[in-house]
Amino acid sequence: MRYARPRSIEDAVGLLAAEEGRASILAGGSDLLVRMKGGFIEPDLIVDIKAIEDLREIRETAEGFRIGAAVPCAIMRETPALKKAWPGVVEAANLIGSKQVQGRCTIAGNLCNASPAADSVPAMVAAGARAMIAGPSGTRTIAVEDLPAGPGRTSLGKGEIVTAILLDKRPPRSGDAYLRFIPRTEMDIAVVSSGVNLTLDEKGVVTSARVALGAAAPTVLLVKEAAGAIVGTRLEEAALQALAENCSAACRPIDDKRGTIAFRKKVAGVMARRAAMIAYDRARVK
Amino acid sequence: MMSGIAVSTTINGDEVEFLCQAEETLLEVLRDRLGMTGAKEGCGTGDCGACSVIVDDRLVCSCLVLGAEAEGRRIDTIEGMADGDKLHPLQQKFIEHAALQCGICTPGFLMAAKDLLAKNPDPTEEEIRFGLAGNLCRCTGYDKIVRAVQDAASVMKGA
Amino acid sequence: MGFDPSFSSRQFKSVGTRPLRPDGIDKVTGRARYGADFNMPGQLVGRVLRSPHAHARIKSIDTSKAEALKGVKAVITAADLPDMTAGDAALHSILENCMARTKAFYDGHAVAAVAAVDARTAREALKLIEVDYEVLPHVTDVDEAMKPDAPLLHENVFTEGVDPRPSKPSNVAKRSQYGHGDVQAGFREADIVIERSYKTEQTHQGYIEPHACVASVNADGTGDLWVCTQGHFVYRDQCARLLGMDISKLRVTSSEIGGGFGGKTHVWAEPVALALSRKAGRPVKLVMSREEVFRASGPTSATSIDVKIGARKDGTITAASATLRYTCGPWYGMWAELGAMTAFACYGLASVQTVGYEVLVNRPKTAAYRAPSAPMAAFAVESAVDELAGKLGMDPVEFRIRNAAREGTRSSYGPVYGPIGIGPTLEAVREHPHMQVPLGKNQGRGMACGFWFNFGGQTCTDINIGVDGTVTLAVGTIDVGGSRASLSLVVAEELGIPYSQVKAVVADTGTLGYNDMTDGSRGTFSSSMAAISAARNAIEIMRHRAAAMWDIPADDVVWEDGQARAKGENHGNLPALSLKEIAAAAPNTGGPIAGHSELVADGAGVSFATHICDVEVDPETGSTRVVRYTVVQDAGKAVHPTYVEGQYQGGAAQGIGWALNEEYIYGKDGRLQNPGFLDYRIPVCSDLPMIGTQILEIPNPNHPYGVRGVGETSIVPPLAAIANAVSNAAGVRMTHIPMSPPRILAALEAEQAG
Amino acid sequence: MVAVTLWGQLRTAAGGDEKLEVEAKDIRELFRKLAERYPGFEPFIARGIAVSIDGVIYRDTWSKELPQGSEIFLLPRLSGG
Repeated sequence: MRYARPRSIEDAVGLLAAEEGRASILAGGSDLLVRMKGGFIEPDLIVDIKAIEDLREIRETAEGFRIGAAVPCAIMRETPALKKAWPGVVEAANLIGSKQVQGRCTIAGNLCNASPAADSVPAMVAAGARAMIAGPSGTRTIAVEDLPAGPGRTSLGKGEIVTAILLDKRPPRSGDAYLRFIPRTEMDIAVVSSGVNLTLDEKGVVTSARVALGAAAPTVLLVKEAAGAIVGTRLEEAALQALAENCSAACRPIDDKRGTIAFRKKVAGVMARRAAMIAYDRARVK
Repeated sequence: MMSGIAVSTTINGDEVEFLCQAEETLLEVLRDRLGMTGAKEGCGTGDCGACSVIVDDRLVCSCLVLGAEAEGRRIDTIEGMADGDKLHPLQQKFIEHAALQCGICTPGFLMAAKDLLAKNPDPTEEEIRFGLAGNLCRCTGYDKIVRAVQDAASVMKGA
Repeated sequence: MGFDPSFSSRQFKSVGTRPLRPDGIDKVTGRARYGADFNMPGQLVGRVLRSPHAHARIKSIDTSKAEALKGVKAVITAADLPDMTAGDAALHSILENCMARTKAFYDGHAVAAVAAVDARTAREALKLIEVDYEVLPHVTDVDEAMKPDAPLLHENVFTEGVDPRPSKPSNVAKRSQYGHGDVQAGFREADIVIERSYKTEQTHQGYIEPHACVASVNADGTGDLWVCTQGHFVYRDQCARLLGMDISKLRVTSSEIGGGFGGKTHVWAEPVALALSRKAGRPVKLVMSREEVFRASGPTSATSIDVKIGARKDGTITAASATLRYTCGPWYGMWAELGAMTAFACYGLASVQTVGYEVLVNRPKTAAYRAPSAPMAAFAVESAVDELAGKLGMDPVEFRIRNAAREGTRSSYGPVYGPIGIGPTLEAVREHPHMQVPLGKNQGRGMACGFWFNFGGQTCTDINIGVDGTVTLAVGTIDVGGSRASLSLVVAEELGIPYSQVKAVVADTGTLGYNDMTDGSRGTFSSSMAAISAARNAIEIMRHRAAAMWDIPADDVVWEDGQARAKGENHGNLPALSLKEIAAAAPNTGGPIAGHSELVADGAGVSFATHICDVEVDPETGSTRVVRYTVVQDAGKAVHPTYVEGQYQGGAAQGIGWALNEEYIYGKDGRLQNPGFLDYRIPVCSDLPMIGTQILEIPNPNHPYGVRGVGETSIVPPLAAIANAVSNAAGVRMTHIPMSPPRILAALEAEQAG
Repeated sequence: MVAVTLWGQLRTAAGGDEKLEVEAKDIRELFRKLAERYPGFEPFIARGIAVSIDGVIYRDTWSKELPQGSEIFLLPRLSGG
């Protein structure tokens, strides 16, 4: 196995495209090294992208935030403006792994690992985040929900790298939140999770909403009916009940060592309800 | 052909150079190449924290870092925590409060507690518990570990 | 010289204080060396090839490609470990567990091993070993394995303890029975009878240090083994017998141990490392990965238990019975029998009957886990007792006090009790402030009792007094929780010198006499008894040395407060001689001064505890949070109270993990699905509250200072204490451990629908 | 003379007897006399029998005396964790 640490995106793309064997990208490494240790993959080339300055920055522009693919989640928590604008995305990023993992893992890595139970992805999908991709045939930008193609598989072509996650500026009185269910209080993979992002009018009525579910299907689910259930309401009990029922109905979970189908269906609704209420409170404050 | 990667880095303030394979982790380099067996392998997958070290002021699991990534970094391990023969307040309080029994998790806990107090000198019990949740201990039930960190925090604040 | 172990009350100077442990600084600076921290020149890396099947016949193993790989120095299979167990069934099961002989009995069972120049070569070599398996049907569930049509693990196992002897082989290795009186009559007398079935899933000790050793065998049949173990003398004897070595030629050094809890009480891969070293002619370092520890070391039993208890309206239990089915893994062990003996041990019962079944399954070989078998039996019994108290409208503590065993009670496992501590722990709980703390929304309080036998065993210690008067204590029991400090306190007390002048070390098998395994909570109990005996022998020698220095008869010399004093009217003017002075004169008065002790510490006395637990259950998700926890346990005499508290808290925390989240999850294919700390969820720091402890000190009449074992009992009550708390918090009676959120949520929904 | 009670499995090896009278001053003599009276005891003695004397369990010490009038109860030899 060989290790390379390119200093530019072009070099990184070049290395990946030229490699006949299996190449893997290393940012935080908290997924890659675990899969290597378990013998699931044995890459021939590892491309460490942490020396590429452009990927290590969080930039706020008029259009919104650009989070470099090599920015550790711990840095996201230490960026007040980002935390203020997108508390849901940041709290989701900060739930990935332990504090030791937080110092290295990235939301781009979390996205590209394509685990149905990835913590940051439901919040990013709810936020309408987009992924910037560089590759041999130039750059392109897609919605984050289009990147995972199934458990452990992505829609990235050969030689393509996610270079940044984009969070567009959004109207005032907006708020987002992310909740997950885990049996312990830390260190677990989400049994089921939900990200909610919504905007209110001045009277506190929801004008737009996105509701996403994690660990409830092969990839993160964007549940339009659930969002529909709360648009036009102030999250009265009936609206919350409809939100929960829609989420439970939409998810197609599996029985596995972490949870049962019945449990995930029920608790998906509970997580979505609770996340919606937190997002609503955050939107009213602004 | 030589497939080893030459790495030069700083460990506990000392310049160190080593050769390692691409797939070798920093933990394997510390223990098997540099003879620094203070960091322990409890799981090899980032789930137990027994291998915790501090890289450029960031607490990390050294089993989830490649040796090659250490190039040009500043690494602090348990072997460098004391100041000569003067124990760090956390080391002293861990002994005084019996915050360890078998002690296999203690190096990792001390690194995590040191990092915690560096960023939050006056943590609440809950902040200590969540700050140390990445380190597993099977002997103590954590009670005396939390008390030792609280005591060390007050001593260090006072100092 | 006869050593009298009986208790005599005294004012303690050192025992009962809280000094700092001698191994503390090494452990907080990273200098302490555990199993994997030791290296030898020219050592090879050992790796084990393990069966991917739950049950398979091994038709052939082709190691030729592996042996041909550059850098591979030895490849072994069972052929390299010929059967030298000479009919000792227990040792044969250990041998067969170290390396499969004809069949692989569980997912992870070792089938071959390699020693190579580095880890990468060893990994490659394992892939080149070709094993021809004939996959067989498997069974992992305890109840399924007992059915007549269940896949059979052994053709030659006929249920023992059944009369007449069965004619057909089965997976039930043994039936055991305990109890007295007439339970059927007792149930007829009862106004209320509770009958419930309970299940507990398999759990692991969860020690953070994986098994690790460095083995070095020479051509002349001598060998060295550096290993993390709970008993290096037992490891030496087992390894020597399995490899056909002379016991005296194999020296085993116990490294610092990174936790054991019963899981490091017999050899797992050590004989494999020794065999590899012998074949390669070089030292071999063999370290298990975490995945291997879960798949192939010794978790405790999975169980299925039926309990029936009857009581009169006045709260008196008239009869109690239990049937206990425990998995043993592929080989027989006394697991259900221990459950049958401990199930009702807290209570005085007119009629009681317990029946245990040892059930063989395709799971790793069951090993002891802290008070082995008792926590599961206590979960079933204490849950039923709690439910019965509720139906009788009685307070659960009062109901237990009324039925608790006391001196003169016939125990459920046979003998009549002497003075015991169950009553005092229950009274202490009744008065405990924890019981008055108000509970919040969705919160509930539960309590439960726990019993455990404690054990002694063969113990040997040496005391050597340096010429400067400082003392070295060499012990053969291993030190996990600070016993070197506790034992130094005992020697300081008996010799009458400060703790700071005693240094305790754990000696290797070459420098100290045989010591039994450190299990059964015997560490401090046994080694303190032997240390007192050794100290008294040293005092006897120093009395004679003082007599020689004064040139007076030894009978006129007494030992008080660390000094020799001449008594009698004509010696009155002689100034006392301190230990330091006597030691300094040792070269002239007969040579080095030492005190030895070789004894069997017996009469450990049983141990009791009562726990209180408050939980909060989220009704929408079934998630349980432990809000408050208190342990009340009798220690006889707490030699070092801080370390006794540590045992109480550690046992409770393991019990909490077991009660709420920990379980072995097997797929339909018989493979372990969660062999790692991500999905085998032990409690993390943020899961637990502070754990309150109250130490009762009811002296053990069979120990000079009244000391009892404390290490195991604390894991017995938590499963039931939490189950009872969950029942009071959420109104559902959970009968399946762990009470994971999916199980609690399903119970809540069944309750609402029902 | 001491009264000795046998645990379940040992009773079958003693042809169903549960309580026996045995003339024995210590555990060694007790085992010798029992083996003479019941050959079926041999494997149990080999695998290990623990002796409870007034509720306190002795697992190994053959020289332990059996005080007159105390309750002697035989149990399988147990081990802990």
